[in-house]
Amino acid sequence: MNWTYLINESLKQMLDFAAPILFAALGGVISENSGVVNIALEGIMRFAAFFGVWGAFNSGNPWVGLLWGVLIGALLGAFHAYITVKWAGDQIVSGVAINVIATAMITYFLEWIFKTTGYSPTVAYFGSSKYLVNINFIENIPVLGAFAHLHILIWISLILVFVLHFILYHTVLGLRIRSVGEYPLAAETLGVDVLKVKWIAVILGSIIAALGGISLSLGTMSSFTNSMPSGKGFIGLAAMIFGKWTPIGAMLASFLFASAQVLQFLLQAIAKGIAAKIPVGFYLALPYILTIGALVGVVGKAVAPAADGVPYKKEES
Amino acid sequence: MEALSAKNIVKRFPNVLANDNVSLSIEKGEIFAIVGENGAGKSTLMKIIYGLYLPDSGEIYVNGEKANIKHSRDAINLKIGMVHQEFMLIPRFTVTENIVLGDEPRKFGFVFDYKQAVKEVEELSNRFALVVDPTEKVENLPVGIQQRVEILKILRRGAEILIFDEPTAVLTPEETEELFKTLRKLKEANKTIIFISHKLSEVMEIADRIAVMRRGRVQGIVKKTETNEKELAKMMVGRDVVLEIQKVKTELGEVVFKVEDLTVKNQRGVVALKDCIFDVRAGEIVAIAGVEGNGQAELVNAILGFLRPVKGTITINGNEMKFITPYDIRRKGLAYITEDRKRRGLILQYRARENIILGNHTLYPFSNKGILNDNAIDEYTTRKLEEFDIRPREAYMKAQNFSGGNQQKIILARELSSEHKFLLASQPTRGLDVGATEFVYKWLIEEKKKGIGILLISLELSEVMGLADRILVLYKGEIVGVTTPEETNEEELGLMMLGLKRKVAQ
Amino acid sequence: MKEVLYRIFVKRQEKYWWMNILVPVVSIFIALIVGAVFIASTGRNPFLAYKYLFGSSGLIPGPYFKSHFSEMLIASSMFIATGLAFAIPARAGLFSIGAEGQFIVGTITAAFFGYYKPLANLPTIIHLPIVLLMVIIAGGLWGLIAGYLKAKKGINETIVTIMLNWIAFHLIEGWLVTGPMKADVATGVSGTPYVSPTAKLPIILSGTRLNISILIMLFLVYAVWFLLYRTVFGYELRAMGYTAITNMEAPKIGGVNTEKRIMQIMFISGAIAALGGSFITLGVLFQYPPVFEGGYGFDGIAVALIGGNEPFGILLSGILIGALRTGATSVQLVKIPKTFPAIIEGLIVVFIALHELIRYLLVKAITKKKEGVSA
Amino acid sequence: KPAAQQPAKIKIGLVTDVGGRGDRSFNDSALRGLETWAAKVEYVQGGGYKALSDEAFNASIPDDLKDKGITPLNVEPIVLESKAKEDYIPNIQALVEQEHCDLVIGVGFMLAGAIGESAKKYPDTKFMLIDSTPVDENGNTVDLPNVVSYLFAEQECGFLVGAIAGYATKTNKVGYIGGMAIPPVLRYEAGYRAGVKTTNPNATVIGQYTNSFVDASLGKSTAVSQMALGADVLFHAAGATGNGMFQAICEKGAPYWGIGVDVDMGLDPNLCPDRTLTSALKHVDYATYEAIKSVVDGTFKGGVITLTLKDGGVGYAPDHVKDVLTADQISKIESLKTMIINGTFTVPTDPNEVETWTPPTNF
Ligand SMILES: Nc1ncnc2c1ncn2[C@@H]1O[C@H](COP(=O)(O)OP(=O)(O)OP(=O)(O)O)[C@@H](O)[C@H]1O
Ligand SMILES: Nc1ncnc2c1ncn2[C@@H]1O[C@H](COP(=O)(O)OP(=O)(O)OP(=O)(O)O)[C@@H](O)[C@H]1O
Ligand SMILES: [Mg+2]
Ligand SMILES: [Mg+2]
Repeated sequence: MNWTYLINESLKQMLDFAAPILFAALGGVISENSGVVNIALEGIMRFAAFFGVWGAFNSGNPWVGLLWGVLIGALLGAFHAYITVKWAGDQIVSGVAINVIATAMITYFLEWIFKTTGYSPTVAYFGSSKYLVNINFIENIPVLGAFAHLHILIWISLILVFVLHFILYHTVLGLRIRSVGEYPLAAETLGVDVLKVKWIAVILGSIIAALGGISLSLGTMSSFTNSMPSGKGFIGLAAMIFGKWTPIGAMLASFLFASAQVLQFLLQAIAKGIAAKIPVGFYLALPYILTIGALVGVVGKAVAPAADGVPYKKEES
Repeated sequence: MEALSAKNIVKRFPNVLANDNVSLSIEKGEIFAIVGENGAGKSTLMKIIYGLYLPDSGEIYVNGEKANIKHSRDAINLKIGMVHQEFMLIPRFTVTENIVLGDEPRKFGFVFDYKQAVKEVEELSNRFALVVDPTEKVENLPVGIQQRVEILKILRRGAEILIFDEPTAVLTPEETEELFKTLRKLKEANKTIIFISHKLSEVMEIADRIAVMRRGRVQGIVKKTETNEKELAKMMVGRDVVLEIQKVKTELGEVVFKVEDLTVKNQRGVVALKDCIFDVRAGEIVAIAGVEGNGQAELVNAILGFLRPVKGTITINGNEMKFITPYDIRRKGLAYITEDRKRRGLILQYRARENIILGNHTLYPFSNKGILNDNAIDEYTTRKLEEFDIRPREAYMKAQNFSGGNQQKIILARELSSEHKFLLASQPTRGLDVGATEFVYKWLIEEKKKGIGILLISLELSEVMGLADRILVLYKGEIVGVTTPEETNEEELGLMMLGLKRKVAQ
Repeated sequence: MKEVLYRIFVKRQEKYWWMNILVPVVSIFIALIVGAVFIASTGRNPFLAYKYLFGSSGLIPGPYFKSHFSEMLIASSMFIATGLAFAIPARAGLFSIGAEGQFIVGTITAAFFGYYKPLANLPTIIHLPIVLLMVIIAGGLWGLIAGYLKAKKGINETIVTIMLNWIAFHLIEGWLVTGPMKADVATGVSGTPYVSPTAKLPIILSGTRLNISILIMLFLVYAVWFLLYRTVFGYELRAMGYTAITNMEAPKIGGVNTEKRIMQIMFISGAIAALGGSFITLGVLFQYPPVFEGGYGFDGIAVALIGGNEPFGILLSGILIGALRTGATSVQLVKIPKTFPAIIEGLIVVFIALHELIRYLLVKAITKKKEGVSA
Repeated sequence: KPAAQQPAKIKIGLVTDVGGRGDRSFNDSALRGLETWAAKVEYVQGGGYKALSDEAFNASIPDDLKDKGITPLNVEPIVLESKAKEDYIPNIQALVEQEHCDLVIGVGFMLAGAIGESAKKYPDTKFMLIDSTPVDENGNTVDLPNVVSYLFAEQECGFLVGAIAGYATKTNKVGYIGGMAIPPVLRYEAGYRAGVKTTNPNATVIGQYTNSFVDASLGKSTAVSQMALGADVLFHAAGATGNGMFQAICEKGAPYWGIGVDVDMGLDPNLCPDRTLTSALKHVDYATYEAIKSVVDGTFKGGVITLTLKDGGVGYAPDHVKDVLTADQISKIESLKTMIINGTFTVPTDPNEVETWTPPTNF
């Protein structure tokens, strides 16, 4: 067996599998650091995954699809912000609303536009050789080789982790985002435009989550499947909490989960003897069990931003 | 020349008329004090001036010009700064981050230049002789220092009009003196200062003019030189107030509370209380004096079971408690009056009736076999509202809509009516007006007469000297002084509190 | 009950308290209008859509009302169950999205004890209660896992419940249903064996599959209301919810055993969700099918939120959503996709979320009417 | 109701399983049988139908069915999709009571219970059930005069593609991806393993289940890890999840081959025609058409019909077989096919039997 190949392929798989989750988690990190819970990640990813494919379908170019996805993400973010920031509405309700709408409306569009409730036609996508980011000379180096032929969105997800870390902890915007997430009234008294900052954070977060949807339908796959994103948004939410609301933490959490997935595939595949007799369900449940295990064992109690999820109403200060 | 004036300000909240046609005019360079009962509308007025609330009607004038203040931003631009009753500090941020937030030094327009910020804060604190460690996290600072941060915040924004809403409520005498020095310096720098306090002595010391508010109206404005504490108190409350505490002697009974070699680490794992030994006997008031942040919080949390002692024992009514959990100490006969009404004392969204049974709610007649008895609760609540003169007499009003003083009364009504032999009173009069304070003292003495053992934690030396039978001074988590009001005086206590003097019997 | 009405209507503090009832109603109407606009904008006939949607929803009498009505209540009882399962922890400040997993735990448990031979020949009055009891225990314990980790280890209940949903799904469909609980191939049945007739929920409307599940839920709605507002347990639960952001200090000092309560709450929540799941087995499919796509758990969140996390609100919203689902069958006959009703559901939640806005507009409209006489 | 306008036509109701329209697998296959062939209509955007051109009609008929004399039957299709299992009975009820359909088709074993219960309730309506025999509310298989069940010998076509895979693999490792371990899928697996064992005894089968018929990305990951472990020919019986397998193969390209299932996936431009070695064909479309035909010309008869290689109900698609297998190997496949048809040997239907099963020799 070709070990280098196996290692690199598995690692690549891990990154590919982690990307959507990571995007979702990062979207959540930004939004919740500003004090706005966004459980609509799942729904936003679904919208973006679909409209991304739609854009690529009409234009034959995944970048157009990506633009559409980002646009829809921004719109949904604005929608969430309008309800939760402008009108200080319940953030959970708003998030659930987006999720429910996403499930129903996208199925509706799928049927309306593509005459199917199954999945869209195949379209030009970032995973195809034409759009891959090729670094051929590292191809056969163990571990490094995994990065030889990744699609652009994986790279974006990785770079974004550090960009967001920088924004949150080294820029004025980041300081203000965290301040309104910790103690909005205090920020208000210092002249920070609390509502504006929240608007920015929520929309930014939604756009990032949207990229997660794109990386699913135009990165990993080349079409929209009605089951998308099949819970990855919620896993992203979990990864965000697991990662203690920090970009780096979210990345580690996503990688842990994705690794467990890949490991599970491999174990299942090479299972011999008694291992082969272990029901598939246990293999498939493994990543989720490991996650809980990690929480209990290593991570422990996570502390959310102090004002996370608390609607900010000026008068009731 | 007039620096700031409010004309016919009206502000109505769902349940109250907080500001009822308020008009004030403040001269440049003066220290203008506002006193008034809890709920009189002082903070509301200040919040309106600072742009946190919008008035229903009325105008604000700054330096003679009509100002329209919709945001704190507008107030800041008009060089108004405010130190709020509840600190506006972000615990997880450093001193520097807290001070520069909203007007941060930048690189390339968007990068937060933290180094530069730290430098500015250092300069600032040197200039005004307000010493702080710019890189320390605020959550690790004692309130005294936290307040300096608050003041630095507004000074950095070049405020000309500085509002202090009950700045001394959380300060020790020394810290208060510090603050006053600062205020005088600012006054010399020709800055205008609005100073709100319930401590008339302070007002008499620092203010030039004093406004008295009552039920949302301005009762009157007087020159300091033309009034005295008694008169002010009467204007505020509308009756004569007994400001000095009259002592009562009682028979001391058996030991109701005892700690032995109590050693406690705080959340950050630092030893905050070392080998404390003391007891409280029935009918006795033991006061713990000390600068805030010297272990009082940890002592309370250990007694309540929020912190597990690393060493030593706590005994309440003879029950030694190894692993105390907050929910069962109550059944051991402890009552607790907290300074932190909003977080620990009350469930703000619950109505008065629900708050007033909290802790006894599992008991007959409020509940029977787990089922609540609403009529019994209503009947009981109405009785207690009367007995403790809680206003308004609204059993169904949410706790958050009562004013500070009445919130405290609800807590008193609940705690003092519950089955207990030992009372833990932690700064029971913090932020209370003279009337309410008098009220609290009256009840503490009642308790003492009833033979309840009381552990009183206080920053108010007058309170300590007035109420206590024994005084323990806490410094850096150690008991550095054991004395009685007769054997000591405020100066000596002050020295001990600052760790400059030790006085431990036996 | 008397004093309750008294509290609601007489002792109210808030001005315009009745908005709390009017606003959701208005929200629903707006949602229906927006839904019509949407369907029209995609070139379909909104009137036909609503005619068929509500005509066959079981809400309004009409052709085949009996069967629609029963289908509606069957669906509703499950939505109400998962709605309550979300609302109870929510009221205590716990954000559990584990109803999905607890639901199928109930479905599989009911299947097992339903077909389990030694029980199969007991009379219904004995067999059915045993099955339901087991369902409650199984679902409760499944919920308790998250409760225990939250209470004792302080681990975020949201992550744990998300993970538990997937674990339940994979263990059930990737192991039990295709393994130890698989029906004998010879019987030609795929999935688990069918439950014994003695385990089925008795039919209460002949000629339909309407069974006692709705009665069970009616009782539960009242029971949960009673628990929340009339017992020490509920008093403590709500207190915990209000103080969740301040780490429940006030209730703890007030003698509330929060750790224990959290575990009790999660147990109850899990048990109710599981009960909903058992209705599928005992009243509709009579087995755990080889492939089962629930979704009830997540819809339950919507139901709970539309119902304002209030038991009786959830009763109404559960019926509403059940009706929409029932109507979904017939709209297809007029070329309206079956997802249309789900879109309406989503829109309703949207406007529920916007209640602040709607309330604001309504209050404005009213105060305009009676020129500033609003005191 | 629009239905009331042309009462003359025979009405055929069809209830999809939760896969629904556009699963590119047997729901679509059944819909082809009903809409494209029997009704000669095309589903249009936004619901409803428009007439189908003759070219399109002829093009839709696969080569191995050309000789079956498939012609339009002038029937009116009414298709109801199901969001969940609980919808099956209400859907059927609507088709019978509201639409008065002459024949109601249940697509997939998931409808076994619903068809069983309904057929009892509506003895005057004819029913067709695909992939399973009807089951009543107590879980007993019932045979009713008004229900015809179509079963398929998936193991037979599974066997043939397995045999092809056995020849095609260079690494002596082949992959199998199952959706969920349900009867038809298990039959596919059994046949496939047996086929591989027959033509290439020292090849190993990497078999995996994804526990999903819908999550394509799951299928992709599975396929990738199988290829990483050295498998070079992959077969799936996992519905939409299988799309992920073709996605993975398309990205890897040569030397990897994929094998389609149910329909000839080598013809589907959305999958990976260039790397589709063959497909295990299961003519749900033909079965559906036959059932409708029997109703139209009044020869409908209740009972169980199992379609096999013999009657062309199952088979394998030629796709790229010629490019990979030698002429000799292909003739061996054909002879295996005839051996099955003649009953010279029987293919196991349970994966666990394969180990003990002795493959045929002399072919
Ligand atoms: N956000 C609010 N919502 C409703 N009522 C409020 C609000 N803020 C203040 N109130 C009410 O307005 C009245 C005035 O409150 P305010 O805080 O101004 O009193 P105060 O003079 O500052 O009292 P204290 O000395 O206790 O600080 C009180 O009855 C209070 O309950
Ligand atoms: N002194 C009492 N008189 C009447 N009822 C009581 C008394 N103490 C407790 N109860 C009731 O008995 C029940 C159990 O008592 P307890 O206070 O221990 O509740 P718990 O142990 O915290 O929770 P649980 O009720 O689930 O045991 C409670 O629901 C409470 O309402
Ligand atoms: Mg105040
Ligand atoms: Mg108990």
